[in-house]
Amino acid sequence: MRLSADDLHCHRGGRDVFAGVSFAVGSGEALIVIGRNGAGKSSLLRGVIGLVRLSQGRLTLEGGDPELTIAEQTHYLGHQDALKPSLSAAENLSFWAGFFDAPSLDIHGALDAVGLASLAGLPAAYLSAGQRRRLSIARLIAVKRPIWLLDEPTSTLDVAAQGRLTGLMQAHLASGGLIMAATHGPIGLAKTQELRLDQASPSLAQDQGDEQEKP
Amino acid sequence: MNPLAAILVRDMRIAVRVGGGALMGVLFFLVVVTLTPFAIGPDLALLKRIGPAILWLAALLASLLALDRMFAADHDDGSLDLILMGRAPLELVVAVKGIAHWLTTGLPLVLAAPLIGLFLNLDAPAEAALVLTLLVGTPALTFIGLIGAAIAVTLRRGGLLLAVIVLPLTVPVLIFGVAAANAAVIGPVPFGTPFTILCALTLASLVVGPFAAAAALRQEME
Amino acid sequence: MALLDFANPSRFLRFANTTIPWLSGVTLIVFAFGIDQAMIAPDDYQQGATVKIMFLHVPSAWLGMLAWGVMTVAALGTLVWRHPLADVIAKAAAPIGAAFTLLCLVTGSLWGRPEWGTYWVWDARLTSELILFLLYLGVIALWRTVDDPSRAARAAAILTLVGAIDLPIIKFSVEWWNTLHQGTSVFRLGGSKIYPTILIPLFIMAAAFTLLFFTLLFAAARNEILRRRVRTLQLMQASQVT
Amino acid sequence: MGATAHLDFIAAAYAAAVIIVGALLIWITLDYRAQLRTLAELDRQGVTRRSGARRAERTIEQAKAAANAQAKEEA
Repeated sequence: MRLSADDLHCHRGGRDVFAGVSFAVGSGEALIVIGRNGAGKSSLLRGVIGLVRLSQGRLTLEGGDPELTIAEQTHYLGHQDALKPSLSAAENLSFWAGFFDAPSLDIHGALDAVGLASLAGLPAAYLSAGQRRRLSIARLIAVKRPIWLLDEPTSTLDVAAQGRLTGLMQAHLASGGLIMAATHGPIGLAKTQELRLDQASPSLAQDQGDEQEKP
Repeated sequence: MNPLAAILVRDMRIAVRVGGGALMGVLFFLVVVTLTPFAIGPDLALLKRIGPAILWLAALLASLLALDRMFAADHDDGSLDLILMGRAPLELVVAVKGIAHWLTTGLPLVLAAPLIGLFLNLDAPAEAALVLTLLVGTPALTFIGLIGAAIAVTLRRGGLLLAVIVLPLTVPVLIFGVAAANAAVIGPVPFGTPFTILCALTLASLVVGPFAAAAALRQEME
Repeated sequence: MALLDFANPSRFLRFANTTIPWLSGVTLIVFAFGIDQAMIAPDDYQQGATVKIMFLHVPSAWLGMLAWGVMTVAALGTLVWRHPLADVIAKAAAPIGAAFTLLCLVTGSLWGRPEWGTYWVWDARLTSELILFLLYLGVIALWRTVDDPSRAARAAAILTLVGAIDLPIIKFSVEWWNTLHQGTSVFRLGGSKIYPTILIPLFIMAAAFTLLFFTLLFAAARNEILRRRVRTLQLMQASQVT
Repeated sequence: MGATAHLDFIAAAYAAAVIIVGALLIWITLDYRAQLRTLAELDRQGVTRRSGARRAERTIEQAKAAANAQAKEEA
């Protein structure tokens, strides 16, 4: 499976949010989108799944399920957690599992993977921001989708939770999935490509192995 | 559990929990109907004549005003993004949300109408006609209201704007609803004709509503 | 005053657990006695046997008012004296008050039915009862929309106080509105002179209703305290999990 | 209005009283049981009012109980 895009443009609110963006990420690989605030990282991710209209450029997915659009094979972890405060953690998760038509309803397993198993019955309103974020991440575990788009996944997570997230991401990559994450710092994954958005025409930096801070 | 059932169960659960708006429509309906005699006067004969009209207007306002948070709530907490990424067609998802809203707001109105009709001195045939017309009419009100709720999804003060957008669209339903309800009491026209037109209007809105609302949501999202 | 040192909920729970069985026993006895007295009371010369409905209608009207009174005192407790149990009592009393007011409306409509020919007439007293019922539904709806108990308590307390001030005004304006439209056949509920033979069962039934009210109030307050305890424990559970 | 008609209204009024008060009673008892069940469940999960304190005591008690149970077997 290979998700590639060339010469993507996004024009919104009278200005170019980003222009001339090209990238390609295969299964087992992770692409990190870096840039200052407002560089259009979120818009790029949302553009890939059609939540933001791209004014120009082509997105192709080789190897995915032909009948489904890219969005229907993608998990999107946005800034908001998509949780209903009056529903319990288990109810929220089983709703999303049911809505995304997950074959196996392993709610408890997914909650356990993010360390929230004991809080299954609690209304989401009682959870802390970090716990709500982890509950949102549990959605990615409960429903198997090959592509993960993560928008600042580690925000509001403490060190332990970030470690757990890195483990989950590595497992996803190992199982042949691919990840595209908009983030400020490194997210602890070994093999990553970097896509820097703040230059005029964003270049695709290929750095296998170690992370170096770009000048 | 397939996607549409998941949406229905979720929306019903939220509506009945603390903070949900399940019976708010019925309370509004009761308050509006109780207030009218204070304006018009306690003359039972007059109330009996305009009873169906008051009840229909109150039902119309009650079902519309509860609609503004339908999509806005999902938009604000990020659920709408994910719903758009689901494999279930958006039109059906919107229709199911409409059904969930009708079950928690519209249906209680229909069940409460006969009791509240007593305050306006309606007799048995008038009550029966009222319940029948409301039973058929309220789904149309909800599904037309869906369009307004979808258009007002990103707006902060969606509530009143929703009513202003949608009320003109519901005029046919109101006309034939009240005509059918009155036909059983005083109306020159037999009950059948306005009632069948009301049924036609409802069926049309069951189709037009979701499609228009889904289109509005897609436009709204970019 | 005994009520004041129920500041901490667990002592109130112990008080409730001991008194509720006794209170319900006494309520049953007084009810049995009251209904027996009501049944043997002579028929009213004007309305015949339907006066027996008065033994339900009048006490439930009094209890509807008493419940709002209790809620008003509790509202002052919440806003002025910051008594921790006040809002528990207020939230517990609202549904019970609403139920009694509903009973008053239903019995009133059934009582007037033979005379009016319809189930409802915009009689001044019945209309004021109806507005009180709407006020109750408003407070209950307010309790059911605000999730956090302390915020809900203050909002409901303010609404209850404003309601208490407004009730006499409502009563006056409805009376005036009713006399203004004198056209309708106004039936003075319970207008006939009340003989002692009817007065005694009436007071017994009123006592029975009051006992019933306090039994239900303590039981509902007990539920409310347990519900708050569950909420705090759940919040604590969330904070304990790293 | 015949006298029997009156009886219907009286019966209806008392029936309404029984229904309304009965509904209130049932709701209160059901709610009471539900709260007790949730509280018992929370207690079973060892969620305590004073953070971990009571849970620590309970584990000590269990340890002691296990210890003297063993002692009895050896004796």
